[in-house]
Amino acid sequence: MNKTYYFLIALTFALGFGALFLPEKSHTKEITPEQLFYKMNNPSRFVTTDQVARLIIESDPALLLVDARSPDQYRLFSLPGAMNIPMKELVDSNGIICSKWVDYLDIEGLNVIFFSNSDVIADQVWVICTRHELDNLYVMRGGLNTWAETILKPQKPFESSPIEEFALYDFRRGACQYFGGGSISIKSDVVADPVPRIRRKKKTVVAGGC
Amino acid sequence: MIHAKNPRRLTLSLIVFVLIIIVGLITMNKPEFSYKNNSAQVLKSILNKEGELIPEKAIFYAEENNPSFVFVDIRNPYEYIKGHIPNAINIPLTELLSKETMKTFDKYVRDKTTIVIYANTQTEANGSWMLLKQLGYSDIKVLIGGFEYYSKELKENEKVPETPEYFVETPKYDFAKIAKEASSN
Amino acid sequence: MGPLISQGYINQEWNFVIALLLGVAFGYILEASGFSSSRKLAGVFYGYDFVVLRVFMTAAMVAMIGLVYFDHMNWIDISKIFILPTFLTSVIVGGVIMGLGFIMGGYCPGTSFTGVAIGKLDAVFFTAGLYLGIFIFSTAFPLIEGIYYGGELGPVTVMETFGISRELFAFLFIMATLMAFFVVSLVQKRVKKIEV
Amino acid sequence: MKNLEERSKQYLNPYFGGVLLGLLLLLTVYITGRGLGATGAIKSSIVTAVDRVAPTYAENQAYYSKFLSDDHHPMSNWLVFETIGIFVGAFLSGLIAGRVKKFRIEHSPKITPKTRLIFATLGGMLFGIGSQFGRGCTSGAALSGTATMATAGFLAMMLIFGSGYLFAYFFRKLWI
Repeated sequence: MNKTYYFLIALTFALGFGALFLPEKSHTKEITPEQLFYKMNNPSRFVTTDQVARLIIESDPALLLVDARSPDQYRLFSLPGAMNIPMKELVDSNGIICSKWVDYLDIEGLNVIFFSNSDVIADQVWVICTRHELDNLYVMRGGLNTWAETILKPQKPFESSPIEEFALYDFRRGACQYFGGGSISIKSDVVADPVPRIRRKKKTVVAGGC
Repeated sequence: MIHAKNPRRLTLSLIVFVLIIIVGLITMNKPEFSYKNNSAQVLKSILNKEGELIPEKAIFYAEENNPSFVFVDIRNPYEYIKGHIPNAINIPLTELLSKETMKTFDKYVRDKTTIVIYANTQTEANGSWMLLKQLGYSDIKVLIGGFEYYSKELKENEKVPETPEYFVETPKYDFAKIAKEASSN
Repeated sequence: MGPLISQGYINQEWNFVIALLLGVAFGYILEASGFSSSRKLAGVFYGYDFVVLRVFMTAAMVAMIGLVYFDHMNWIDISKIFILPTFLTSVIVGGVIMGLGFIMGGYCPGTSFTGVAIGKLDAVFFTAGLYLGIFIFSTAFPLIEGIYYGGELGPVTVMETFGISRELFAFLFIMATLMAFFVVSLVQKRVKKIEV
Repeated sequence: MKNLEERSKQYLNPYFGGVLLGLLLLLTVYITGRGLGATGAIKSSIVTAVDRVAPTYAENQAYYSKFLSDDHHPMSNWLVFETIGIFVGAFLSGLIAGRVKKFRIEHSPKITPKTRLIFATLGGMLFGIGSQFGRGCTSGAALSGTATMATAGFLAMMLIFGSGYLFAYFFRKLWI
């Protein structure tokens, strides 16, 4: 045998052996911390209660409301059509968002709005979901406390207020009528089972063939 | 017909392959930031509330200038100048991941100083706090209630009510009841 | 970075040009390695010529270890490459049939094309047989659908099946390959030479 | 000069061929995200032909309709172009090495050319059927599959060669 082959065998062996010492690499779907930071600083991730009310009234098909509070609180009151993803049960023990939630959240073209009593828990859920490559996520500013103050109990503006405030007040009055009527009966005991959604197709993976 | 016996080209091709890999390994750019904690760990520390600092304690620490706590104001410099927690340092949000900030934070970590992030509200500081937590800073807290509550507290200097206002996630109202009222009106 | 096309680094219009170029290189290497000769190919089963095993195993080894390193260097996103889905029943039936076809025909599809290209009549017939076989399969598909979809495991990798890391598998594969080369060279010395 | 000319007539050193093929496979995966293949093109052309002759049948039959869609012609497929490339590349190589000749049949001296052709066709037919079950042939499933560490590819490789050895005894007259 040609002597060169000994060298080649050694080289191949070294390649394989070297591979064993490569540091471990995680393959979970995540965006980088820089990307997360960038998305975090984008103020448009917050939506107001008025915007949410309008979307619900218009019954926007691309809207998914997610109640991040506990199931008990969800059962007592929630926004119409909202599904419940309790923050406690968001991720599995490996730190990956449970696939039962991903099936709802990771749908092309769907806008997901998180809310809680205020906006802290919703924001925490937002950060975790955004880290895991989910897109089009929003947080309702002020949460249900603000919802109650603005939509359910709109405050009449002062006489001297600009005309826009009155327009907003009129809208809120209308919204109040709308939500006052039906919201209690909606999905009062169904936990996390809103309209059936299609599972998103993975488009990044190429299709094969011989 | 026979195969070429001379392995010269074979050697050459294999060496080129190895060289590509070696060059690749050398020039590999290490990501500047990487997550040290996975989401399960982060969620756990959120749920057990170990990273939260209530304003009463914050006032206490800030006034006595406790060296084991440093307050980091992540609002913009203008707001910072208008008013801030005594002895707080200002790192505007946009600078959070800059080299200098990281150096500063690393110094605090070495000194075992607890970093307390705050902004006007807890939500405003929440993202930065969670990001740093995920980057592996364990001794980092967020001021609940934010500077809004803190400054108000200072001004009024009153006794704290039963359920303090800064626990924003406690429902302020009986939503179901209000909704019913709204429909009856 | 990679895969370039699915990540959008290369325009879809260039897709087919690239396919053609890669095909040319593929055909060239196959032919130049001697894969256009059916008797050379069949030699691997009788021990007089192990070119198939040598080329095949070396190629698999190089590509495999390359992917391991490329993945580590972030040159390729390994989660985005196509992993052949495993249908256990189907692949067992298919593998056995293919082995039988290999020993009878002396070619496999890719090599038969190279045989056709340099004018081997048996390769032409083999290719015609391929058409016939796929046509038969497609037409009889409703009858054999059960086998085709049998034992579905999804796109699993050997790491998941054996529960070992990618790097360890690559290392073991290299070891096995080097061993195989050694054994094969011993066998070839003992078997009567056949000139093809 | 004479040495070089002589060498061009030789086959490549098999390991050299292997390294080249491996690098090519790596490049293919790097660019396209999947491996090389061969039978896919034949499948595409059969689907096209059947669709041309009997469109309603093709649409209603489960296997054909899998590869038919309105916005995408089955022949405008990555693998079809790749297969055309295989022919061109092999022809080039054969031309350089002087291996391109008019039709000839390669067979063991123990059998007639006719027997060889019959078995070649039969073998091709079996390989065609098998490649559909295996979802790829030697290059598509076994080689690319093993390189990307797909269990199916690894299994296919073991099974193709394993069953080849298993049946080798019965067909020895064809080759030795």
